[in-house]
Amino acid sequence: MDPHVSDPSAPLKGGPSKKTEKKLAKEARHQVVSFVFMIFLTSVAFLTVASDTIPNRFAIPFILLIAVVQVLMQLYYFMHLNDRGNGWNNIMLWTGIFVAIMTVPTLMLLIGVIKF
Amino acid sequence: MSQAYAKKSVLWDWLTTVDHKKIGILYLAAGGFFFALGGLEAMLMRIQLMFPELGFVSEQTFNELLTMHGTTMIFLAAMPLLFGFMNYIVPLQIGARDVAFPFLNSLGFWLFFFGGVLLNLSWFLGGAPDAGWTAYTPLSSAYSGTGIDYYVLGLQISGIGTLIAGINFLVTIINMRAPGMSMMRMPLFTWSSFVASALILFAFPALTVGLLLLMFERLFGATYFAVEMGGNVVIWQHLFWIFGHPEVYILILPAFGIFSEVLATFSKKRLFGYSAMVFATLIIGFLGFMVWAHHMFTVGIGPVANAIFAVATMAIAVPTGIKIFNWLFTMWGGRIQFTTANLFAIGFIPSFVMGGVTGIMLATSAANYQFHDTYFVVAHFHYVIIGGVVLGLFSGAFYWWPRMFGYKLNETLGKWFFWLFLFGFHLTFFVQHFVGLMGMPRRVASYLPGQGLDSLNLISTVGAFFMAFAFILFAVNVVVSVKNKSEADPWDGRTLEWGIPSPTPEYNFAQTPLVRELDPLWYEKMHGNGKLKAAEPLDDIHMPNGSILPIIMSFGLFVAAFGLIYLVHPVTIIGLLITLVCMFVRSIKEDHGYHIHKEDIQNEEGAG
Amino acid sequence: MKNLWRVLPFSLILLLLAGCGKQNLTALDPRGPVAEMQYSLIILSLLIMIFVIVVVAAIYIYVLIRFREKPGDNHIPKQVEGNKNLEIIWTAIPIVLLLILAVPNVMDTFTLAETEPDEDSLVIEVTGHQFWWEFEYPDLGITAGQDVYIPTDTRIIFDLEASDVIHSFWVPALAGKQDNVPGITNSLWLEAPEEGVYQGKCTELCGESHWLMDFKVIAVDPDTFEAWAQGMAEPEAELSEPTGDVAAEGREVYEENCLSCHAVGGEGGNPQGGPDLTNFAEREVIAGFIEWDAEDGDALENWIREPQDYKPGNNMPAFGHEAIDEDEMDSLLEYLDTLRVLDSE
Amino acid sequence: MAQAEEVKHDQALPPYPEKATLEGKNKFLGFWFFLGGETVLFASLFGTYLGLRNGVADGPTSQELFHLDLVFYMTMILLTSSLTSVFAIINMKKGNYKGLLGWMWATVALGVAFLSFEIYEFWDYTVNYGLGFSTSAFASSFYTLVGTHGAHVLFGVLWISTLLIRYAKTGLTLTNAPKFYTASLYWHFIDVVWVFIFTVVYLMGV
Ligand code: HEA
Ligand code: HEA
Ligand code: HEC
Ligand code: CUA
Ligand SMILES: [Cu+2]
Repeated sequence: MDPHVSDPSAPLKGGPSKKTEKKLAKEARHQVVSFVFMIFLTSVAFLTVASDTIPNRFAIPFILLIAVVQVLMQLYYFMHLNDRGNGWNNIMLWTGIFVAIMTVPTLMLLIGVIKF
Repeated sequence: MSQAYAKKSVLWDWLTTVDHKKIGILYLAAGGFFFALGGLEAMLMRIQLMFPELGFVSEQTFNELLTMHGTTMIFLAAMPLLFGFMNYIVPLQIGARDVAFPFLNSLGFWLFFFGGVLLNLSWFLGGAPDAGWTAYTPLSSAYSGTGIDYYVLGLQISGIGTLIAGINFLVTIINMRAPGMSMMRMPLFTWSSFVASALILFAFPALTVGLLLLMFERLFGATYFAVEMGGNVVIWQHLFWIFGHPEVYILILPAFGIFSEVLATFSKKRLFGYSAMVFATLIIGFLGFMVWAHHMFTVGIGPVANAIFAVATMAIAVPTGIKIFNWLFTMWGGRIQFTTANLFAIGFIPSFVMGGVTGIMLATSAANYQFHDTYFVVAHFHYVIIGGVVLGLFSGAFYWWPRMFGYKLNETLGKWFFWLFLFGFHLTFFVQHFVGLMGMPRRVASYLPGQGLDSLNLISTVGAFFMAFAFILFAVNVVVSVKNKSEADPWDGRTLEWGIPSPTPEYNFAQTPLVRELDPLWYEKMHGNGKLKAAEPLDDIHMPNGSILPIIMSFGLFVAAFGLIYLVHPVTIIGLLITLVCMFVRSIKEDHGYHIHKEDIQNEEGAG
Repeated sequence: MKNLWRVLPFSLILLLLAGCGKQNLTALDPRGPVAEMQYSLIILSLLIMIFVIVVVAAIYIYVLIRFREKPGDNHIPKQVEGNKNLEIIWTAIPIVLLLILAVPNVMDTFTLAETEPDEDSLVIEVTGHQFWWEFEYPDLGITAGQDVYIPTDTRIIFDLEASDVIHSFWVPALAGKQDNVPGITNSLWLEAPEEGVYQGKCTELCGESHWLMDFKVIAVDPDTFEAWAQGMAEPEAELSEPTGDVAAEGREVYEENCLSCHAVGGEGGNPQGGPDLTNFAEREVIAGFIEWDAEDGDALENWIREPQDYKPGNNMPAFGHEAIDEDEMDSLLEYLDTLRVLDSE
Repeated sequence: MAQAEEVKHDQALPPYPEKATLEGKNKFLGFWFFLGGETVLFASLFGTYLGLRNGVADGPTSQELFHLDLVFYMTMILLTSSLTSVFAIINMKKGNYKGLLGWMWATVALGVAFLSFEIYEFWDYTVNYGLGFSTSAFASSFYTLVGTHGAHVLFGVLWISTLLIRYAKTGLTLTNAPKFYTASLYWHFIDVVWVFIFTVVYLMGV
């Protein structure tokens, strides 16, 4: 083994730099907060549906909106999509979402039962 | 560490290789074989259609031939052949030593290969699939034999391979570029491979799901497509075309890339409107996802949907037109050399435009009710596929052959091949436009006399024989030219792949090159000393180890597929276990590769 | 003005294309308003496409002649980057051309989708079977197989369904196709101004004998149509009223072997069966494509004996000599020959 | 361009150990792209389900089947597992390898709990409600969508467990950091899909 090529299977020692440590602490805080918020949103969604008083016409868009918010929190707080250097990830994920947005309504609606 | 130098048998070397160049050649070999097979199937169909009511093959056989022809050509011939070039050339064009995931690269190839073999074994095991390459339900789900099971599993396995290859190219192109090779300095072939790979990434999952559903329906009694159980048969068509339309751009974009390289090289000019070309490629890829229902105008999704998809489809003419005109203006003011590679590129332009404009005619939804499922459609897509993709493949073959195999193909034979092929191609498919409008549906095992279809079909078959004959000339050329040893840069090339010794060293670039402009090699020829500048000092080069696991993993899935087709669960489980255990071994056993030493590189470079 | 630039090339191409293919089959010689609408759209798109091809070809040929490498020429061409104005031009012109095509297309697409019946229109329900067609006239309470009779100059609305796999209903000379999809009803309208027999085909791969799934649209004047419909509802050769001794025997053979699948005059048949044979003797061809001649029953006998030889994979069983002997066959053929509703002899 | 970052062992941990080597970078990027593809895969399944959810034939309807309480518990479990896997990664970046392993094991445990609920649910529907895989198009598409998600959970559980066992003793390295990181990404993605499943399938189905 040449000395100048570091061995990737050697255990990493030491801790994070001060800067990283601060960042991590902040991150953890954000994550806990968003977790609590997600639990809250989920409960709201379930309650919306469980209470029969809210009409579907309103409930369905509402719970869908909640789902979207939750997913964005997962993507950006838990999966760090907004970190620097994630441009390509964003592009590809959003393209996937774009195709998904095309796909779901078509499969749901354009299947010949109702003509548009 | 010393494995690299241990003497390995040639066969073992090829079976275990993770070198992108060898995998590229494997793709070309396998793809070439399947192309001949698909061509043979086409010839049998054309012979059957030569005269009305000819009983050369039975109806059933004809349906199997047409299905296997379409499936083989698209999945097992055209795409793998393009992958062959992409694998070999893209890393070279971006100044990389290898792809991002050499192991997965090999896995992708072997999955494709075993999927293809599985599909073709159906011929001997109860009949090939017979529902068309589109396998519309419920014909495929409830009214066809085991052939469809082979279709489902064969395509599923090879599809996974394709998906893996797609991701691999994407990451390679993003992460492995040499210093200075910014995205906007990438050669167009790399760009178009990049976009095609992105299309693979987003299109193949829809096919995966479609095939999964079809498999569950046929083998495990699911009822998605069983109308009496609340199912719907149109869902399959959407899933197929959400994949299927992007698929045709997956085929054509890399071919566009090849033409961009070839036309620029042999016009001795920089590609005209480089950024417009890149932009157009991206737009085509993007629009490619919004038009799939143009294959379903007659299915009954309603006039609003039809109108929207018609207009969206037509929009694709714009970016494609941009490309066509930029190619023409690349030649404008240039010094055009009529090498065989360039002949194919030049022949492509009018041929593809004819196919493209019939595409726009097809996109006219109200008129599509007349065109749909007739030979007009057959004519359209062979014009774009053969006039685009196949001419691109041959152009690329003549262009890159010296780089890949160290010898030049014979130009005289090549030109004969070109002219015969082009003539045969137009003869075969031009008349089919009329055949279709005159009332001949596609996928018919024969036709009745007295409908005015006889002579045109005969002409078409004659044309096909020209193509077949031309193809044989190509095969001959490959063999007889072997002695035609070529220098490293036979065409006065412009891009990085021509700046390295021939034959291409295992590690591609002794030193990672420094890229200073678009067309880096040309730039160095004009403004430097004609040699690529190095971005790093000469040093040991890290290489990945070969592995036999990919082939075993693919074989495992192949075995599992038989278990599924014949519902022998132990076989399925054994097959899946083989694959899973290999995955396990792969993730447990860390493999850090080996190094090629500086001195060896110096020796080799000195000799080369 | 509009006409001036359109009429000339239009008629040229018309000349070129007319006579392409068999009359009443080809889409290039439309015989009704729907096919005509589609034909003119085809021609419009063709003209645009020819224009595109001509432009490309002009530049192409010029470039190839002017800029080919001449012997001894070694100059390095100027490395041009591109040209913004040119890019704009060849983006804008195609957009305009496409709009010229897209606008009438969208209009026609909606026109073709107007399949709501009104009081003057005739609705026909079409069911595609492997490999034959069933036509039901819900308002008239009659069912026909293989041949669909329509009155001229009437708006006909076809409601398309399928009993097994997807088929597709296409009468090129009258209208473009729509698919017969199991579980879904599609509709299509057409009109036939002229009397005539129009060839129809199935255009969706539907199994082995897909290529033989032909049918005929027979346009007759409204009076004849009336008579035909009457005849179908109350056929002369009703089962109870045999027209001759031999035919009467044949009728018995028929009741025994065939009636369960093939209805005649509203009796018999079943949803998994075969075409209604009430007007069978008036068919030009058997099973959509077999030429025959009512006098000489060979073709028909062969069909009954070995239908799979003609249309592999179809759902009619073979009737060998054990099932129907020579004599029975003769009387059966005789009986089948009486199945007429229009006195077209 | 992408040159492996030199890591001197006596110094601080790299801030992004998962992306510190070229292999790690590649894996990270490739895995994200894979998730982009998975998005389309699940979209296709969702679309199919939505297209077929009224095709109940003679079988039970979603209203007769779904119980919100069960789904609520499952959702909470999976959400929590997302948090544990986030903690695992934080610990990884802090150089607390034990913490990484511990939180990852917690994630696996929650994953197993989720799966158990799901298996119970499927068993309940099949046995007590007569909703077999072939009962109706609704049944087939429901089991396919939710089952595919369940299969992803199962695969995640197996994958993470393998990593945990394989690397139990090695400490954090530049080779295993990307593996743990991608596994956690995968786990979050599973959660994202579940958010839509409970919304679109269950909440919209009762
Ligand atoms: C490489 C493959 C490839 C390519 C590139 C294309 C390109 C196009 N295709 Fe094609 N197509 C297929 C392969 C391909 N197709 C296949 C395999 C099928 C049949 C599948 C099956 O059913 O089995 C099919 C079927 C098919 C249909 C369905 C037909 C039917 O079944 O009824 C339609 C309908 O819209 C269509 C349209 C188009 C269009 C608009 C383009 C456009 O991208 C073309 C754009 C190009 C140009 C237009 C030419 C250059 C442009 C200019 C010079 C600018 C000026 C031009 C104008 C203003 C018009 N195609
Ligand atoms: C990449 C795609 C591709 C390519 C290259 C081709 C190439 C050819 N195709 Fe292809 N074709 C399709 C894709 C392709 N096709 C698809 C997708 C369909 C639709 C299928 C469906 O409906 O489901 C189709 C359908 C199709 C039909 C319509 C069938 C029908 O609807 O009934 C016809 C008919 O003429 C036809 C003919 C040909 C011919 C003559 C060639 C020729 O160009 C072939 C030329 C090549 C050769 C002739 C090879 C020469 C080899 C030998 C002579 C043998 C030597 C043998 C060995 C060494 C082993 N094709
Ligand atoms: C099990 C059902 C079945 C029985 C019994 C049956 N047929 Fe048929 N028959 C069919 C079907 C299905 C077709 C349509 C075949 C096709 O074109 O695909 C058909 C077609 C025909 C045709 C051609 C119809 C046309 O419109 O051109 C004739 C004639 C015919 N049958 C006669 C007979 C006679 C005579 C008998 C009895 C001896 C008989 N069939 C018994 C199912 C049956
Ligand atoms: Cu019915 Cu083809
Ligand atoms: Cu398409």
